[in-house]
Amino acid sequence: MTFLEALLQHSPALVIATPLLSAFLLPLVGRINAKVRDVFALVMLGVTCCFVGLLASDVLSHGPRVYIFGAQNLNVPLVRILFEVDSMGIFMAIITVMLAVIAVIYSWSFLRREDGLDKYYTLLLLVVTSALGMELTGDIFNFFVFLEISCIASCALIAFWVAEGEALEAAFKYIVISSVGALFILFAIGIFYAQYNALNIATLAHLLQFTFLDKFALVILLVSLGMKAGLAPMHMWLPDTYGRAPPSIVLIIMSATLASFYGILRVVFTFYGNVLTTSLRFSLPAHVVIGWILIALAIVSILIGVIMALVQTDLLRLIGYVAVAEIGYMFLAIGASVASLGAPYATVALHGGILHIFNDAVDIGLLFLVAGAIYYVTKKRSLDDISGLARTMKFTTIFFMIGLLAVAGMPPLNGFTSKFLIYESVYQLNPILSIIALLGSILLLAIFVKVLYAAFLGSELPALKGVTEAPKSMLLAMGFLAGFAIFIGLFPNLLLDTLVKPAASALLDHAQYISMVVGGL
Amino acid sequence: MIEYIPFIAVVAMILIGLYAVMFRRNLIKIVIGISIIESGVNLFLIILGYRDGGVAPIFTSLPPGTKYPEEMVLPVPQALTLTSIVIGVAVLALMLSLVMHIYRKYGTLDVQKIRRLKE
Amino acid sequence: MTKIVKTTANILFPFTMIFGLYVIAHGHLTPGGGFQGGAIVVSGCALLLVAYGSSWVFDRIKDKRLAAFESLGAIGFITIAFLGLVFSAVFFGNFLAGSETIFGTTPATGSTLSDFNTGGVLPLMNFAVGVKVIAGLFVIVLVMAYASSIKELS
Amino acid sequence: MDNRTVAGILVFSIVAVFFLFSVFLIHPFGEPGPVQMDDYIITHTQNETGTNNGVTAVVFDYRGFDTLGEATILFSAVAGVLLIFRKVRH
Repeated sequence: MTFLEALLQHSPALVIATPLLSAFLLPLVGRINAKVRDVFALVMLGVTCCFVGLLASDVLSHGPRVYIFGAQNLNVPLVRILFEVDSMGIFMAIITVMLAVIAVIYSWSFLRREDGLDKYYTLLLLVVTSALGMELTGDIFNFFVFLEISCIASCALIAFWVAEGEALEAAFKYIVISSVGALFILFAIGIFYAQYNALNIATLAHLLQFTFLDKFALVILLVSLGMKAGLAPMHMWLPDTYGRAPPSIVLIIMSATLASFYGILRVVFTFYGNVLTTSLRFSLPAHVVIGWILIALAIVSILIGVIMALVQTDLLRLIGYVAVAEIGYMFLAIGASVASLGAPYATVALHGGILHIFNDAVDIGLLFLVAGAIYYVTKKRSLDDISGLARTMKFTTIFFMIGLLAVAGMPPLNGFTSKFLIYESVYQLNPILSIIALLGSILLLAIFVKVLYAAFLGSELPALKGVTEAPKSMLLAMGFLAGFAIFIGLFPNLLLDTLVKPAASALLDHAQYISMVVGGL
Repeated sequence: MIEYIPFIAVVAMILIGLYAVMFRRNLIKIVIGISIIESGVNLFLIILGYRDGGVAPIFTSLPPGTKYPEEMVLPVPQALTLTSIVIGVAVLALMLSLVMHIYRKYGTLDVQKIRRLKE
Repeated sequence: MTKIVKTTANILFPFTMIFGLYVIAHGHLTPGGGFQGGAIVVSGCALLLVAYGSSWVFDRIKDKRLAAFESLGAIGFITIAFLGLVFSAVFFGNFLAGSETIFGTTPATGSTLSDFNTGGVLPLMNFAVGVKVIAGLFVIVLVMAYASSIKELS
Repeated sequence: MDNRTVAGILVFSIVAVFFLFSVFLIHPFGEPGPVQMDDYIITHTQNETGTNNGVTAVVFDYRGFDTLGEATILFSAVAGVLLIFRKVRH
């Protein structure tokens, strides 16, 4: 058993344990000096990247893997917690780790003049650990515990600028909504435990009989996780949070939001996979009802996101509303693939939806980093106070244009690949939906062109005399994301075939997910 | 009917807490509402684990003659509730420190007034 | 606070500490454990906080040192989990249960008297979590009490 | 009564009806339905984990990873409170 094989065998546990250990060690390392602490945070995230890559290579080649905590093999009534890693979970883990590394590089120089950075990096590592835990775990109570860690840690990070009243209020709104949602998820877990006396996702999916209680638990899970993922009627916290938190933190909160979105995928496709085709009242199969509800909420969140973004003057809040619209696109794709479960275009919609998770993370992340660079240099939030930045901030303008074209789904960039898949598949389900989605993208383009003129191309303002280009490490972080956007835009099949297609097939094939645990007994 | 009274108590606590969170404007009352929902859900978890005439699942000086898998209360809900209580403490500490700062900043705890002061 | 409160606090504090530490130490035999015992000890410390005022306690105990203790407790807990990985080839493995080293003897099944030397890794985890809860909760109570006593915050 | 409170009351009553209706479908208090997982834990705590206390066995050995998550929750709450009160210097 060489060292590499041992690492490979224990990689699911090490993917969670290394960032957690580094989060615990960081306050002690931070006492030495600031430079060592920053490097320590990045090195430990790099080590986590290696473990995620190791695990990804193993899962993509040999199929899903089960890792039991505390025992070598499964015993008959499954008692222990286990991690079940399939290609969907590892795809989300890659996104989370990528966002985390870029956020750390960005916050090196973005927060250089701030204090309390020991706690900042500790909480950042804790949110990354909890997002990774949510994506790899095979136990619902463990999923709830990691969801709660991401709530508490990201709430404290939102309130980082304590002197600003709005940040405190945004953090309070976030923690209230998240903890009420999480408590309802705990109630749903209690319902599952009362009926089936099991807490493992695969065992429960195997035992599920879709009684009234299971339908009620499904509604609670969809509502609470939808609230955490920023779905339409419960999205109010998202623009405030993304608008008021430090922009380097927004990448981390976005990875927690995408982990909740992964939770919805896991609940709908795997947890209720067996019972999706049972017919509810007046012979409507369950998956059509769930699919169309998700589509309706997705359309509402696209419209709300786009319309509200038109009227915003605060740049960070504007991009927050655009993030709500982008999440609407993801839910549209997932709703379409659930509504038409058997049809061929359902898998195309799923491919579009999963690829859009990656593209959305890259594009919205890039826009937030650009807005953060503007705030770092000019200390101004509103679009009316900033103008004519293109003269001095050359690279930031280029990155903004790349981000703008990518979010609006223009061909050479990655936004186009996933949005085109979504339009194509949703059109076959119902043409009106894809027309609305297309209009949404065009409006997004209009919004950002307005921002481009307002912030970058206008006349030089006297107040902005001392404006210089953003520091090196911020440009490096933005460069990474812009590079991803261009690279995936030019070679989409690379990502599509290696990661997205296996992830979609792993989601659709819930029987294999269940047989990994129940079959093994 | 008599064996559903604990569940009715759980639903009552959850609804009271939800009422406080949704309709009360004072920040402290929202925090209290959340801890009421939290204790309601904890009670729900504990109730699921009770067996009639059950003894705590501890073998130290167990009363002699108890047949232990049948006459013992289920241990798993108690472990889940322990985690949920610690989560409640953590969320409460964080919310109260935020409320202290908001009160120092705006001088009021009323959500409507805070929104007006902000503009 | 007045003299009476201070003297009663002086009398009550050691008993609360002893009882809390007892609950932590015997977590694997009688009801209790790291979290419950830690909460009892912190209630004793909060008693001191109320009796002597937060600035008096703040002078004696630096919150930096308490935060360091808390990190140590957390690191202890996760290293025990890593030791499980090293010795029993699986993360969180109970490598001490059944081995003849400390805490290794397995108790007889059924109703037995409490033997402290049982429980494998569990007592060590109890102690680590106990240190963590005591230091962590005490820092929270201390900082919030001190912040509410001083006039302006930022 | 502006429309926000009307919408709130509507949502609140829907949630209330669903909760009340669902709670009567759960097994009655004191007669748990399936108990295979807990019986396994009760019968195997002493020789597998070596403790007399079933709950501590579940908390630290059978579901020990949850307790690691829980310790992280407490750790993040302390870091959060200290982050929020970092301006408070003695």
